[in-house]
Amino acid sequence: MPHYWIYNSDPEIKRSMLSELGINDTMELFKDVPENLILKKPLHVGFGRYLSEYEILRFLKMQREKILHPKIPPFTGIEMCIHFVPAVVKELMLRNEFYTAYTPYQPEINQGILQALFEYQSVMAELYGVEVVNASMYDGSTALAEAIRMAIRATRRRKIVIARSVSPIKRRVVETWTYGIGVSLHYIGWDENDGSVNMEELSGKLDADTAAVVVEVPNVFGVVEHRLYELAQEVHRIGGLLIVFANPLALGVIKPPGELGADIVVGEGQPLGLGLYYGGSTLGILGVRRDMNLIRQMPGKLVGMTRSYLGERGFALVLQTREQHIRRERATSNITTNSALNAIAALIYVTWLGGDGIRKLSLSIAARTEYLREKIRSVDRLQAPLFTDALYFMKIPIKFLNKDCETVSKELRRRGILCCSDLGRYDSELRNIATICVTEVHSKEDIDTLVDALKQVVM
Amino acid sequence: MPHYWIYNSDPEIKRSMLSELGINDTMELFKDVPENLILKKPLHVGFGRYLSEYEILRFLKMQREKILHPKIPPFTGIEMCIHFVPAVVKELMLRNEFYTAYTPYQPEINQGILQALFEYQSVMAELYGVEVVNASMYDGSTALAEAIRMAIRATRRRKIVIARSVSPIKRRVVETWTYGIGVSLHYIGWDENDGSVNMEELSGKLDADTAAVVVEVPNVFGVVEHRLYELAQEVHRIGGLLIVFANPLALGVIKPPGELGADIVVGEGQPLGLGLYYGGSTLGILGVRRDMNLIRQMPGKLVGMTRSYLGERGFALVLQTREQHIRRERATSNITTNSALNAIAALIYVTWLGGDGIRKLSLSIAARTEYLREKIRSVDRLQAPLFTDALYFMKIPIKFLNKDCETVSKELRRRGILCCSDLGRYDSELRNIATICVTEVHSKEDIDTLVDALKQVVM
Amino acid sequence: MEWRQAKWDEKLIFEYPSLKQSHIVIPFDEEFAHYKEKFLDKVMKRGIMRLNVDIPNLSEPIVVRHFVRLSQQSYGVDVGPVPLGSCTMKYNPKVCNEALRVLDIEEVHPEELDEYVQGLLEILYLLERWLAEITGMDKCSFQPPAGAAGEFAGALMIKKFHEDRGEHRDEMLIPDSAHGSNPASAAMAGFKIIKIPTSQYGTLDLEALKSVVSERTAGLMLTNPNTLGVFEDKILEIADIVHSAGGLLYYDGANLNGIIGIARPGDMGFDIVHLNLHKTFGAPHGGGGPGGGVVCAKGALVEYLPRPLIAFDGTKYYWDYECRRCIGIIRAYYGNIPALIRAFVYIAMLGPEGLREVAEVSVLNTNYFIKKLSKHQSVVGLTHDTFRPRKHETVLSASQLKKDTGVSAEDVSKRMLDYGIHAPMMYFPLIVDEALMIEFTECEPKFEIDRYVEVLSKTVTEAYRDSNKLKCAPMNTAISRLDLVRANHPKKLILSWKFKNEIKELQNELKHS
Amino acid sequence: MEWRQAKWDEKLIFEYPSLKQSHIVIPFDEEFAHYKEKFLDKVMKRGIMRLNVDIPNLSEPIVVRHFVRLSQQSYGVDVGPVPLGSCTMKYNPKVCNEALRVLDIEEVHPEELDEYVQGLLEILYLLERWLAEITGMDKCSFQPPAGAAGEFAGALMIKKFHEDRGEHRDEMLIPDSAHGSNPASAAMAGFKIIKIPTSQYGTLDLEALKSVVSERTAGLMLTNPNTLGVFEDKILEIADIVHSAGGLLYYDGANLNGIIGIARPGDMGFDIVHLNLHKTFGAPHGGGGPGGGVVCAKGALVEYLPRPLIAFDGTKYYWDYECRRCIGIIRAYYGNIPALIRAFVYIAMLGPEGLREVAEVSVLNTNYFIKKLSKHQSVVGLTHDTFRPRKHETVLSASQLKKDTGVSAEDVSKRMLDYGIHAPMMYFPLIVDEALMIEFTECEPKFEIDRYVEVLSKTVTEAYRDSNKLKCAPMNTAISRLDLVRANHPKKLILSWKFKNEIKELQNELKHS
Ligand SMILES: Cc1ncc(COP(=O)(O)O)c(C=O)c1O
Ligand SMILES: Cc1ncc(COP(=O)(O)O)c(C=O)c1O
Repeated sequence: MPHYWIYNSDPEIKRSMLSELGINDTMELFKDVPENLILKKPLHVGFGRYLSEYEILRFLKMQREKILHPKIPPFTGIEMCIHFVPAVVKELMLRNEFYTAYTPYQPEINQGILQALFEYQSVMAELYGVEVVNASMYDGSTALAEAIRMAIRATRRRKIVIARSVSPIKRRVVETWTYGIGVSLHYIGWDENDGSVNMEELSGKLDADTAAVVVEVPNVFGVVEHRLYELAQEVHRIGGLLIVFANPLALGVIKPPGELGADIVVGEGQPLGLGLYYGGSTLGILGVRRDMNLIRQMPGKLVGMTRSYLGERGFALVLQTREQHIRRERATSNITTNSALNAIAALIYVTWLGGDGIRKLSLSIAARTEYLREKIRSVDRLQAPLFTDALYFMKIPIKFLNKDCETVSKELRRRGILCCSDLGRYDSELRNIATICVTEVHSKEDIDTLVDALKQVVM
Repeated sequence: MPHYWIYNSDPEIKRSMLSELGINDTMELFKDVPENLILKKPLHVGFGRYLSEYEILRFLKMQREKILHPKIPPFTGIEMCIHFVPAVVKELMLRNEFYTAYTPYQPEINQGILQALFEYQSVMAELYGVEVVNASMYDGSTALAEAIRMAIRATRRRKIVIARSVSPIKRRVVETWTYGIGVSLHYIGWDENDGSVNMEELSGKLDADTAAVVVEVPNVFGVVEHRLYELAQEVHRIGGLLIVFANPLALGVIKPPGELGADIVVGEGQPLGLGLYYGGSTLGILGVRRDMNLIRQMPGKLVGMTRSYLGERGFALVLQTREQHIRRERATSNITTNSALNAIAALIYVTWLGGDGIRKLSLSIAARTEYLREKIRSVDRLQAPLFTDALYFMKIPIKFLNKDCETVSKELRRRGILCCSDLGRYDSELRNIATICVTEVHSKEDIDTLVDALKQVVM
Repeated sequence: MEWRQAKWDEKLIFEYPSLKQSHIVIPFDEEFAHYKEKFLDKVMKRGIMRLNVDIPNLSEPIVVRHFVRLSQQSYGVDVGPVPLGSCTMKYNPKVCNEALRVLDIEEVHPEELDEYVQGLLEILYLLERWLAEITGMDKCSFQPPAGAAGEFAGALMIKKFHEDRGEHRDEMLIPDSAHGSNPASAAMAGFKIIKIPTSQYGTLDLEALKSVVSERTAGLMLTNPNTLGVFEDKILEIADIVHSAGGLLYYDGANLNGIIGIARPGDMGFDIVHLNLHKTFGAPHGGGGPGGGVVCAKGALVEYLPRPLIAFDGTKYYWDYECRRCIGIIRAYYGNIPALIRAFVYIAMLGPEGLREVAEVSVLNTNYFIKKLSKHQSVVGLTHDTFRPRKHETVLSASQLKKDTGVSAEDVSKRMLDYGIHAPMMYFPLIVDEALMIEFTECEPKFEIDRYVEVLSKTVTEAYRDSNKLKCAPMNTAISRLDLVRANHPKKLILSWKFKNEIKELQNELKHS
Repeated sequence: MEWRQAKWDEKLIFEYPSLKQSHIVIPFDEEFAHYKEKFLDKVMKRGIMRLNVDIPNLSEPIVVRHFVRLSQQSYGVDVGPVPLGSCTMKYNPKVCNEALRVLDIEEVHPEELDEYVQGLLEILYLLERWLAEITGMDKCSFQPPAGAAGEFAGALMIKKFHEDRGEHRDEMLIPDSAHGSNPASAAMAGFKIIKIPTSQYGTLDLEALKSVVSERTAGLMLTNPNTLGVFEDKILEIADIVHSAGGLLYYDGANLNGIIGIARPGDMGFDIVHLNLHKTFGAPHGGGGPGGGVVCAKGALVEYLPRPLIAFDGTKYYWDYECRRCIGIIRAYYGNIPALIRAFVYIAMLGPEGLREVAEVSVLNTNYFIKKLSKHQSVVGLTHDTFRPRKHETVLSASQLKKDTGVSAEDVSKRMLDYGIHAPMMYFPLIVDEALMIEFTECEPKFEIDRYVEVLSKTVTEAYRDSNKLKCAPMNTAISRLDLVRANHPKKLILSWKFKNEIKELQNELKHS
């Protein structure tokens, strides 16, 4: 049956095309499909007929009624916290030339996307303090997994040391991505006072087979690892690499990992102008310092600046020999489709903020964290914040002493507040520990409302 | 205080610009403003400080909670009924090059908008059965007022005969627009059986001073005037003009007024892909048959097709000497800003539907009208439909016999149904008469729900 | 490297190969299949059935491409500077688009009962208060769909005001520098237009004014700063002269950007003010419209404002239709709501400090431009008192250039397009020969103004060196210079696809050229 | 008249004049002013305070223009046909954008409790059922962010499946025509890749397959129709051979568009299937991504799917995390939600008939194109069994052309760009010399295919007449042919703005060229 998206589904057009082919029925073009494979009944999908736009939108509005938003912005966030997305980002992402384009394999006709991706690579390199960032990965978690695989290739070693204070969700993704290729993952704990990596334990784990050490900044507890420099020194001494997963918004106020010695930097780009969208899609950031060995081991696409034969400046995908479509089973990764449009969104956001705007935004979030830290102390029956000497950014960790975390978060939710996912859900050692996430969207009143509600609920 | 929309509000930039001017303070540029006129206190506007995007949007979300939509699509509609707006229209209207452009006074750099407006003029000319439609008026009501003023200029006569079955809102607009320039408006009634213009009464009103006769199709009762041809003959006999206000969506199934003898056609473009937006902004359609005298008297902009000096086909504004910026007090109208973007939206919608799609849509609405007509008869205590022999399109008129119309509509609204604005509000002779509007958005179930509710409410 | 606009030899939709049918899907259509015949029978019986609508049937993807391609051949503020004087082509903040989406009023019917749209009415109420405050007026009506309609409403108010007092005043005073819509609007309300000349200082000639005010004077329509960008510094005297004669003062708000937050028309003595939301308050122009107008009034004139007015009774917001002396309604329903919401957001975001910044920077931009330009070249420059600072805009004259080289203001404008920069407004106001009217608004950054100066200066230099280059311009736009004489020729006029013969003739010409 | 792409000599953002400060407004910022110092003290004490982020500070209007200009120099399906083979660049329905807006889930947190997002979960549940039905699988997981990630998940599932049975199977069989991501994914899961040749008929060489299957065979990864656009008509035998040897069958769903609604991978014997929502189901490619992947499985393999899975207990929808044998999670949270919603809307709009129409028309388009092209010229044409109908796509070889004229597939592609038409996919699959891979999808209208034939034929003619023209192409795009050798030269590589010296060197070169 003809449909208005499909011009050639019109019976007359179809007939004229079939007659060009000298056949009567499109199904003759399927005569090589074994008869018994041809579906005899219509598929049981959709609503059994063509829907009009109006009908589907009306259906979705009904569904929307069954999506109940919390009364104030959410405070949860193991992998992602709520952030603001400016209108410019949403509007420009929807430029038809951007969002309906394919990967720019024909650079001459897609300079716009290529320049934007080059700019993306550049602003991220600046933020993370490295020279090279690729043109995007799927999300932070898979970017981390790829970074680890990359470290293994680059060092030809097979041992990975990961801080247990790296978020347990990412740790589980890493486990999947390193499954069955003979890689051993070793975990190290945290300092009970300041929540940062336990340096002693770390030193004990490092050896000549160690490919890389992995830490997160701020870590799952919201603690800013402040000894990256020492850490890098230690790792480099044994010839390993330091992989730092960092929240880009923290990098407005704290030194970038690249500057402190990280060899590979990784991040989740969602805080930079991407909506939550129930978890996806987001943006994996992955970069390295300028080292040809590392660059050659990078997964994903890279855009380079070059010239045309007529002497104009231009941009193109480069070092494609690393990639699956050329190197196949010896490629640095299988990644094909990535997150280019989200990368452009992040670029737009960062450009909108400006370097100084990022600093201001980071500091504003930091200030909220300080406020919450102070405020939360007033809640009894909580160990809050979990580490007294820590430097927190965006999150404050709390531990429930008399109540079950799941119960508390359900009770809060009933009051219209989304907070305090139990970290124990992903790592049983973290049971009854939760983090409270505060960002630029939270007002003082929001934070006070949460704290008051918590008081009542843990009573 | 510097703001991120205003680059030059940056103190350093400002300073450098001021120094170019050899002054210290921008206020020196206002030294010609009498001191006592300079505001001494900040204006009492906004929220007293810069708001962030997030804050204003959060505020608007709060306001949204205080906008309560009916449970099913509204059935009211004196000047406009609810219609569906496809996503293509909304997306393409927001192409930055379109919506942020000015009137295309420089045609070479704005061919896109000009071609689109030429196409708009063409599809509307086709729909209304005339050769010329201008590049848009504000809305249907003001377009009608301008059409009447135009007829007065073209005929140099000062008497206008308007059917009382033209919507009372439009009639009141016409009264304002003809205030105090010595124009006399004469009203004529309707045929009690079929709701169309009372031809006898009309004949009695026509004379050598009659500039124009004005009718609406379908009229305020939803009745399709079916004697336009005879009407045109009568009007033309006395040397007057026939002005027909027509709903463009009716013109998919009924003959266009231009074909039946209308000299000036007018319409409200809102049914063609424009949202309701609480009444505005919409689109005034105004056209004439191909007659240089009429064309020269048209208000508003006209786009013509021409060539460049290098022999390319192109488009430009034409016959600008009619307009205010050239003819000033002798201009055919004062209109400057019009509804170009809404015209483009309507064009996109019509192109999306296709000529055959318009026919199908019109017919689908007509079918609903028939269904409602049949269904409404089952409601007691109503005169419904008001005229038994009428041909209805999109609306069915009903008269409340035992209850007050306002009471009924309030009661319906309480049940989540928006229906039945009292026409008497705008013309006391129409008291307790209302119309029920059904369009492509209403399902059978919706209509049944309304009729059931009506039954209960008028009991 | 040169700028080039996209160029698509894009067909008209009528030139696309049409399908016999449209395959659009209409909601719930089959539910009513049975009733179609019924209707068709009736239409047929009445002999008014339509058989064909001659518009092509395409598919959605084709439609999308057509308009994307057309858009690439257009130019708005989001593409580059559009410093058209008098138009206040400022940046249209994206948050305003988002605001409209968030409010979700696309399906809100204007006949909705007030109590169900309190959230919306509250916004309109606040906006009304803010606009009254900004203008120094008592009350505003949202009825006018644009500025010119506001003028017309104002003219009617003036008319009715005098009539109600039994006075016969049929003359409207309007400066010769005024925008064409002012005399046009006044004429539509039945006034006779008395033109007041502009003095050498670029302001209203006071002596001339005094000499024409009389008991027939209904009012004076003025914009301040005026269309030369000059502030009418004698405004209090002007007001006095008009008021003393029993006339009223109308303020054309199109130029408010030059003084917003710094001075108020109400304080200057104006009785009625219109605002152009699509100029001063950042609503988009949409390639011509829709915009949004507002008309405000002071004192006794409030009664004359078009109805309904937004009101608040202490607990509820509502539309007040009460009309004892009002001029009625000038359009259906309340106003151009989307433009109103945009203006609300615009003002809310900027607040008092921001609005003042708007005026300051827009004026700074103008004067910086004038100074900078005068350093680069001296052929194209100010007329009228060159020592006076300009406000939101300035008007240059290319008349010396024309005398020297034969190159007109139009040629200069067309050549500027070749640099990917939008041309100035040309030939307005009428009192300046070969006028080039330029308004950067507060939004243009210094470096764009510098570039504008550079391009304009380069163009002037080119005019002396190789005037032909300017006569042939533009070359880098989607199309080269259009033959407007042909376009307007009565025998060759093509106003729609229905002008088949004329189109055929044109195509033939093109083939042979 | 020639097409020209827009050309802006657009600066990099770093080249714009930066303000010293950003004047962005941060929500509620002053409320926390007091706490900023506290934080800064602590950071300072730890010696890790950042002082500067070297990214320019601009204003919003400048940012908007920059990206609008960049966009005009890009080309997607909404601009014109992008018949890149293997990419299924179909129209992205606008209603899907609107659907995302209407659902209003931008601020829905993935850690929201199931009971508060029932409306969303129901959509995902329905989608999962539909995708299982379309593929003939039992259950689907939304985890994979794209197709390649689906392959990787599938490879891990195969690995774990065999391991759980104590079998040591370390060889993955993959045709030589396969997409590069297949061997790459299998290798990532630790498999050895065994390449299976393609027969002269364009299908898998069965004898070769038989000769390599063994007790080490973990599985076979296949796409059907394959990358030549040919349907593997011996698929049931293939499945038998692999299954009999104890291996599993993996279906690369990238080419599903050629048979959707007509035949199902599940019925062909496949055990695991991935889908690319951004190909078959109309989600946009976004200039490279994000897309959306789905991985589905049958029978015993369901247990191995990555978790969580969407589930329904008769009253409530919920995420089922239960994982006895599953491979774990392959990314954070549930999936690329926006792509999933788009796919839901896409399927809902089309229903069973529409999906079948998709396959029929996409296949009709391919074969019509092949026929039409062969009538116009015979140099560039099919390799492999030319009598077999192709499905969603076709692969042509320009190797004869290259021999005759020296003009390569790349030159042909570049020249096609000059007509405002997007080039084919080049040099894939690897088994075809000078490959040009073309896929129109169901969305391209006949007249665009005709034009494509015309342009391609014209290009071939030009190659014989004036091959230089093709070597110099493109000329009408925003930029002319890029020097990719320089781009990749290790000493000249420029990967970010931080490659200051290399950029300086390049700029010098440009100045002197
Ligand atoms: C000075 C002046 N007055 C009035 C108007 C008319 O306003 P509108 O276009 O909104 O009708 C304009 C618009 O160009 C103007 O520049
Ligand atoms: C045949 C084939 N398989 C797999 C893939 C990989 O899919 P994705 O790009 O979604 O990772 C592609 C994408 O180009 C493809 O064409």
